Amino acid sequence: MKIRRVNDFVIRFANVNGSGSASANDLLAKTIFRLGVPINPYNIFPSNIQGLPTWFEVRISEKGYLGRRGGVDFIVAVNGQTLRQDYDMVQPGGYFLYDSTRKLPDEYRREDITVIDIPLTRLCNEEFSDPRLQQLLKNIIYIGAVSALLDIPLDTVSQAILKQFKKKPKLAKPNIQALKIGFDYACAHHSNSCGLSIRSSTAVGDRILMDGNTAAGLGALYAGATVVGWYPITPSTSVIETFERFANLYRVDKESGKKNFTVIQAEDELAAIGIAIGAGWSGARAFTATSGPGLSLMTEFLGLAYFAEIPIVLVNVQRCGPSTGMPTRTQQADILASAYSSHGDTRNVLLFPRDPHECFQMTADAFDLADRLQTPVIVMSDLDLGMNNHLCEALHWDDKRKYDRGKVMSAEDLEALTEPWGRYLDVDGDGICYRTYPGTHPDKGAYVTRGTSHNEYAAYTEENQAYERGMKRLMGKWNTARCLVPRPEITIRKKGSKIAALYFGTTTDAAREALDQLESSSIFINEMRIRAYPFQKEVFDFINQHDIVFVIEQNRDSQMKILLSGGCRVSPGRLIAVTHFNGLPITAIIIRNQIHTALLNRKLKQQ
Amino acid sequence: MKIRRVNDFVIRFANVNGSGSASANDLLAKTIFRLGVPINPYNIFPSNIQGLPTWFEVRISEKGYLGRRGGVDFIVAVNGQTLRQDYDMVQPGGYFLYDSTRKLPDEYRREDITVIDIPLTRLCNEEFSDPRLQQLLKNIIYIGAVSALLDIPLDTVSQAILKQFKKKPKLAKPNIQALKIGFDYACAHHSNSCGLSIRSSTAVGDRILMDGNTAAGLGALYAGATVVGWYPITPSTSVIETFERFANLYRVDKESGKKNFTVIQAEDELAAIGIAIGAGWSGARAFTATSGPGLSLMTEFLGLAYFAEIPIVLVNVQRCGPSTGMPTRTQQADILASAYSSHGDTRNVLLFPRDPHECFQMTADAFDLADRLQTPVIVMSDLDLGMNNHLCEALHWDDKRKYDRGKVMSAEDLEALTEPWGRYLDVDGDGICYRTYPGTHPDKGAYVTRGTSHNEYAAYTEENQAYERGMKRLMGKWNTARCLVPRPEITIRKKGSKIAALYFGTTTDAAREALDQLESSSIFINEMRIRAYPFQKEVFDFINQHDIVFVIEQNRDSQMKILLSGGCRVSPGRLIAVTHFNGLPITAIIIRNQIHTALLNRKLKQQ
Amino acid sequence: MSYVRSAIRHPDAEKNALGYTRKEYEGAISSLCAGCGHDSISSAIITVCFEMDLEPHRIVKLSGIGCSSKTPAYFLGKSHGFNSVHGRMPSVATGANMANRDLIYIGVSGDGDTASIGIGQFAHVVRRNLNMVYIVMNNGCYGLTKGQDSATADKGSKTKKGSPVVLESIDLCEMAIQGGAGFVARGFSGDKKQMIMMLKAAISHTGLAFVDIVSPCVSFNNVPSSTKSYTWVREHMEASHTFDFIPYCQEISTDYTNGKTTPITLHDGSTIKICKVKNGTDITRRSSAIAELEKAKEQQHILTGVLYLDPDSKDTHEVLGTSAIPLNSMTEKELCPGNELLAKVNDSFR
Amino acid sequence: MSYVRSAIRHPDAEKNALGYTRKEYEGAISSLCAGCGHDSISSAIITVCFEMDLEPHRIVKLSGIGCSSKTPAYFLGKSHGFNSVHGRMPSVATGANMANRDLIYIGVSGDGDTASIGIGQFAHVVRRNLNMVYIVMNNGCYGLTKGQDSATADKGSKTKKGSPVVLESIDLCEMAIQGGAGFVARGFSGDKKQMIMMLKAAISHTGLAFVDIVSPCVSFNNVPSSTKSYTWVREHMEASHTFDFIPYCQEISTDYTNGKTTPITLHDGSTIKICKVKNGTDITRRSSAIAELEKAKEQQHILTGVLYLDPDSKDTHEVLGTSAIPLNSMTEKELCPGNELLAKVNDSFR
Ligand SMILES: Cc1ncc(C[n+]2csc(CCOP(=O)(O)OP(=O)(O)O)c2C)c(N)n1
Ligand SMILES: Cc1ncc(C[n+]2csc(CCOP(=O)(O)OP(=O)(O)O)c2C)c(N)n1
Ligand code: SF4
Ligand code: SF4
Ligand SMILES: [Mg+2]
Ligand SMILES: [Mg+2]
Repeated sequence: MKIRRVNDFVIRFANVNGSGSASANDLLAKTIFRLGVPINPYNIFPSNIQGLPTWFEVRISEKGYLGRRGGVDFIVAVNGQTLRQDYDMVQPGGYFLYDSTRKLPDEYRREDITVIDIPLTRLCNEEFSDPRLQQLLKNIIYIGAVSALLDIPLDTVSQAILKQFKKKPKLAKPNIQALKIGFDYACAHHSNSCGLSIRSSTAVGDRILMDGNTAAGLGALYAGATVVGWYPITPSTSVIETFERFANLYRVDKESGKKNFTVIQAEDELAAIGIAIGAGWSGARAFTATSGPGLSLMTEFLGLAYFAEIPIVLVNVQRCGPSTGMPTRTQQADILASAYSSHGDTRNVLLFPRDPHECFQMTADAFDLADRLQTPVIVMSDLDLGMNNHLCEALHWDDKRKYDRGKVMSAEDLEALTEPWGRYLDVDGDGICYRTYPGTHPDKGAYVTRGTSHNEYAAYTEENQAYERGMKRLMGKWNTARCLVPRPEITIRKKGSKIAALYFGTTTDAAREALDQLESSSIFINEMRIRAYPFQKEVFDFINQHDIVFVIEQNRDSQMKILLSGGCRVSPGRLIAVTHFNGLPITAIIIRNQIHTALLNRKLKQQ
Repeated sequence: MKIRRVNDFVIRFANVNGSGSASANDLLAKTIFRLGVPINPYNIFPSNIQGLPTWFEVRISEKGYLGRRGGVDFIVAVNGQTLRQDYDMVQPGGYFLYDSTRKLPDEYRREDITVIDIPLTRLCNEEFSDPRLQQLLKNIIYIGAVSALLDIPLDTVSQAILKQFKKKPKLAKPNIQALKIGFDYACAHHSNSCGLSIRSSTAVGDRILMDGNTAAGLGALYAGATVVGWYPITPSTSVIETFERFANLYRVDKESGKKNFTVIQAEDELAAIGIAIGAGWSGARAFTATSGPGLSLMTEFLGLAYFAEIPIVLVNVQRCGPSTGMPTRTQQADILASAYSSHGDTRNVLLFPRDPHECFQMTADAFDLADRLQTPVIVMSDLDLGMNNHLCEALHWDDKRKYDRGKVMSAEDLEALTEPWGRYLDVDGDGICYRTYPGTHPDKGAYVTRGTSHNEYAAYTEENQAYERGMKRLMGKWNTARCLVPRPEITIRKKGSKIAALYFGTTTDAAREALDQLESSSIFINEMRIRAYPFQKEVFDFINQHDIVFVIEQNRDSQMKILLSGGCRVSPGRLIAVTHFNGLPITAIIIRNQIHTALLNRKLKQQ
Repeated sequence: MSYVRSAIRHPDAEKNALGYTRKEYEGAISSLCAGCGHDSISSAIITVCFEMDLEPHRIVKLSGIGCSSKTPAYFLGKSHGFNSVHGRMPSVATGANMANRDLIYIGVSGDGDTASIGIGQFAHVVRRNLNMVYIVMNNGCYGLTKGQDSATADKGSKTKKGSPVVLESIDLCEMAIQGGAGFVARGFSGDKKQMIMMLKAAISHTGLAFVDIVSPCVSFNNVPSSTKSYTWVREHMEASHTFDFIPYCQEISTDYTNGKTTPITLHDGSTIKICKVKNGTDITRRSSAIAELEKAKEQQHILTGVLYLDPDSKDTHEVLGTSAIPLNSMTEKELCPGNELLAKVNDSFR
Repeated sequence: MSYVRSAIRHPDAEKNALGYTRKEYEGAISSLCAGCGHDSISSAIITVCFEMDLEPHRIVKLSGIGCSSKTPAYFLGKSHGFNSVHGRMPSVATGANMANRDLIYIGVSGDGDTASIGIGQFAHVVRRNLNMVYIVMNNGCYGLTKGQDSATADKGSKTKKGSPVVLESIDLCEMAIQGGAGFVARGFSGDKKQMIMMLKAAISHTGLAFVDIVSPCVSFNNVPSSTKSYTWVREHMEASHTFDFIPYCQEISTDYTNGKTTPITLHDGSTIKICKVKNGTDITRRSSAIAELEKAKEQQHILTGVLYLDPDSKDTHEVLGTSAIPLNSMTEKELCPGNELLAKVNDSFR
């Protein structure tokens, strides 16, 4: 039985990295997206530059489910190294397209799938002679074939090629030619063999297809970040690269040609965050971005920024740890390391974006929060979100929005003071004090910032009461932070249901899909998406309104569950961990199964 | 009313640092100790080298309470900078000794204390002319005076001086002379004015007076540590300095003069722990010691050692954070930073010594644990424990004890294998695998250690199942660790009591004293001293047997409580934080008061 | 020495061109050991800023951790300061300078702070040629942690504890020249005149001005066998040449225009005059400057003075093309591209 | 070239004195880009170890993070290896070497790994003069993170992206000489002969042997305008002198005993013969070696060959007086002072 579905399946491409397949695959994904069909493309790539297996998976979902689904309906297998593995992973009823220039070995004998043979290499070499082009165009040939098989009009894909090569029209021609070769071959030899098809739709609407790192970079740009210190590391590198690219477009003074920003590639992550701290202290909006090992290296400086109360934004694009781990795989496993980063009683504010739109929004908001709270704010993205395209709401900026620079004293403010100014003097009880930028006033408002203990007037002190007052005030500030960070998003599927689930960040799409599925079998699970740490009262209220709450996350240790428990406000057994941590994004199936099993066990116990 | 007490009071010396007072004060403390009276000396010193106020406080307690008591009965005020503050802090009925060469200002008018004037400077300058000696001997003069006032026989102190100057007998003479001057002056002018006295006792018994860092250094020496990487930082520096000093005595080959150890002062803490990791990997017992900022800098490497499974020991002598904080003040505030150190799903084994004896024991045991578990083991000392002398059981080493080097394959073991060896292959289900040292065998047992993901045979892999298997095995190893680390120490003061307290490390003495006091007002609080992380089942059993459990610790955020809650096995409201975090050691009074208030509030609520 | 002394001569009330007395350049009372070289350097910094008529609030002082790094609390009380973490002053200074290029940045560090834990940040701030004065108060030891050898302790040199240093020492001046600093000098805390002159020139220079000042630690490393002790330095100090600093404002007097001196004009228009150059050393040529240092080392001499100077050196802002307006003063207007452009961006992601 | 080729000439089965074929010195299949310079260096390392008859299991290979740092997986499959964290290979190597001084340590790093994040560890392992061969596979960029400029990218040099490098480059050889390394050389991945010779000498040397090998990154930094490209290096390479490496075992043939060459005996008895030294450079004198490097830089040349050599250099163990017996082999017997002594210690605390 062939799988027959319209606008609802998963297609996967098995390639070798560095072979130009990425842009070809992307072309197809973009084409489907432009036909108005929601897609979720996902790239599985190795931690090297060239020659190793890589996969590109596109989930197509008219209904708009944007998490990874799991399982593959159609595979385009053009990497000899993984042919068997790719062959085996096709769902029963699915499709296996391969380069039949070389015959499929005899032991490939599945009866439950449709094998589609296209002699890609032969077709390509017959038509093109330049060996460099051959490699690239072979990819386009299979895109042509797949288009035909999925009933995508040739013209639509051609348009996409023309758009892609707008600046290099000479290259468009052979590409279109290759496309047609594949398309025609498939039509001629495999018409009607594929039960999957794409039909144009309105489901995408106004949405865009963007990766989270681009969005975060744009968020920083719009929020007025001017100083960046960074050090390259996968998967956060493109946050900075995007910022710099757009800044070079939109932030260069027309007249002088001078830049209204600066990006410093530092010698390491310690320096990267040090630069951000120096600039934040001096009144510029400053940020850095990093991943895994970089976060660990920033530990000491994060403690300084917490204690000396310096605003900075850190975009943490999480990858698979511990240690160097799997640099090109995803996880949400830096939660504890970020929240509790640094020795002593240190705590950091975290934001958890769920999609690129929120990467933009939250990164921008992070600058306001950091300035308002005078503390580091960490945007907790991850590789899945950061480096893959996601369908999301178009970005928007309210042109009336003013940057909230927080409590800063100008020269006039200082002049107007009747009481002596104290850098760490809490004059209005919110735990946040007024600061000054260097150079503000000839004889007022200067002070020495330090990581050592200080009194209200920023003087060094070893007096225990002064230290204690300061630490208590910081706790007060933490409570102010609780009121300022984004609230959780709560959905009550059934009033009075005693079962709930909570999730955050990139777990959102898969979680919602799983809960939808469960709902369709009459299991109603209320849900809460956590968007920030510190947690508000309503987070705990929601939890305590339910008997059990599944905490769905992508790490081994249930770090969010630990963080929630740290508040000591949840009964034992109430939070149930649903985890997935093998480096690939979590899927609805995984979540559904774990919840199912847990509910079943519970029933058994209660009987 | 004068305070009149024998062998039960607090005396404090107010000095200027770098003036030689430390050794003089120590002399008196040692003398009292040698008279068999339990003491707890405590040094409050500034983070600089010379010229700032410093205090030395000795609690004397026949009953053997060794925590800080709080309050001062007798102050020796020889620092003009803090005279007023010192004057004000004497308990009503107490004693104030000052250098009357300069008259006490008129506004010093307390009627509730006894002022003892001794013209220290004048007496000293009349007798000694060398200005360098003058400064030092003035200290000895007040020691003489205090001895007289406390009824300590002159001869006993003289003996102590002779012992101290055994190697420089020429210096003993003027010291004894100075001592006598002070002693005689006090006898002549203040006989019977002091109600405090010392009487020789047997309470000390066999115990020794040692600081925790010395003990930890000795522990490492006895456990066979050979490679040390370190970087100086207060208050951990003396762990290494002691190790090196004793190693130079006991670990130098008589014949060759060569060292059976090596101590490398590294360029920073990253290198320090890197050196330990390289050596641990290569089969030497290796360790490092650090504090606060150093711990933060070791974050990345700790993650590597966790994931690549390399045994190392880290002695973390905690100080007052966050950031540089108060480097010469104490706290127990690195618990979360140590337990969860590094990004990704990393966890580290912690040990919590309560006194120098346990510093010795646990540091030695840490090497066995690290080798057995192939993971970092962190000994959680603190400034109070590490840098102050504490009365404790004499150190003991069982000469039959063998170092447990854990699962290591020799060349013969490798030869004997019938199955291929895998560095990360768990052959017996405890989550721990066999390792080899470099150079073991010509063609078996070699592998590449890495912080990237690896399969059972140590080959690099990005395969998600292999990664997941490895991470699950590490979780299994964590459970093995739970069985191997020291168990909690539980004391049931009253069977069936629903109130309990838990504490750890240097909080122990003050906590026990507080619980004794509460017991004497018929409040029976059962107690548990936690000695290690991961927590055993009995830790949670104990907690759950009680309605409320006070968690007593020296940090702002109740970090141990958070760590306990992370397991999600404790009901909300059951753990009640008792914290103290101003940098001075916690006292029985502080604990008693907080518990009292909490119990009172609870009663009110229940009514 | 040619720095301008004001005509008025009441030592206490003496005022500079801004009407400030020297007092107004002082800071809190030092808590360092009596006699510590670092205090002399603080004092020189105070003198320099006072005499150069710098507005205190336009100066930013930064440091790492150590006795030396505490000194910013002891000078320029009207300036903003940042006492950061151990060895990381350079990155913090980089950020601050990027945020506001209009201020004067003085970084203070120790030999432990710079040559050990901070050597990476040092090498790279030098490479960036950040516009700042980077002072190392070099005592060959870790003062604050009680006297361990540092990486600048010379091989063979004996410290208080008596055992000779066994490892090669790191010469920060040589590293700075190699690494791209535009101005490199070495002084001695016991030679106030020279210190003042070179600090003035350092401030006038645009780009990274590195000043290594040997500064004996009286508590832990002042025994005569230590090459960082007062005695040793006095005996082995050798000036690479004598030199004069002539501030921009001052008219050049005739005795400087003779043929024996080489004038080098600094970025702010001031001039430095090098006289009595030894055997043809050209301090504007790196290879020559490095060779001189290596030679002095072979002869166990401490070469002092301005060792290297690139009058054309370009600082980070110039190299990166940053706006002349301080970045920290920009607002939504300059910084936010607005929603219209964002709509265009959206389109490119469809 | 004078390294010994075994008499037997079946290329595949050729065996060395230990009876091993070259194959037994190989590692896993490389996952680097086809044509990457790093693979040539791996291959040279394999050849060197094979030809020097080194027992593979007596070699330890260590690295940081980067394409270059992956190579230890691709050579010497019978050796223990440690692929550590970014920039921190030197400390791990220090620990391993301290634990067991009897093995041969080969560290591999990249220019990002060493000249940026790892420059502190580099400077200090050099200062310690750890007995190891420290190889930097220098491509002027961060290969693994897709081609950002590294700190060894030469000022003005243009990378694939087209914009010239704006900052001063760091010369690791110069730093190594200054910092105390006993052996410093520079090679080119395209010149296998020279590489093999200098790696052999490096292994024979006791103490830190630093070998900087320019190794073009074909994916991100091989455009002709880059000073780290094949083309550029070939055109600007200049050997400081020719030299020969003569292993200890080999009889010195007469053609080496003429007056034109300077023989230098290495620690293991091997000899290195320096011929055709340019204008009197003395590679055993630091100042002279540094001057040569500076001169080549002024002339835009890449100086290759053994640049500096201190035949008397003392490694960490010698300097610290560690036991000749590897520390990791000691047991309770050598290490534990026993309870009797502890009782004495107790007494001193009463
Ligand atoms: C990360 C870290 N490691 C160690 C320390 C402890 N520490 C404080 S000052 C210092 C050395 C300072 O030496 P130097 O920079 O030469 O300054 P000096 O005191 O000699 O002026 C050290 C190691 C610290 N504060 N932070
Ligand atoms: C702490 C840390 N920061 C950043 C990275 C990301 N990273 C991996 S390799 C690399 C650069 C490698 O450059 P280089 O050492 O020159 O090696 P190459 O790939 O050029 O051979 C970086 C920045 C990392 N792994 N760890
Ligand atoms: S310890 Fe040394 S460096 Fe520190 S203040 Fe004292 S003399 Fe100066
Ligand atoms: S990216 Fe460059 S350095 Fe890395 S493997 Fe490819 S060619 Fe070599
Ligand atoms: Mg110093
Ligand atoms: Mg590189």
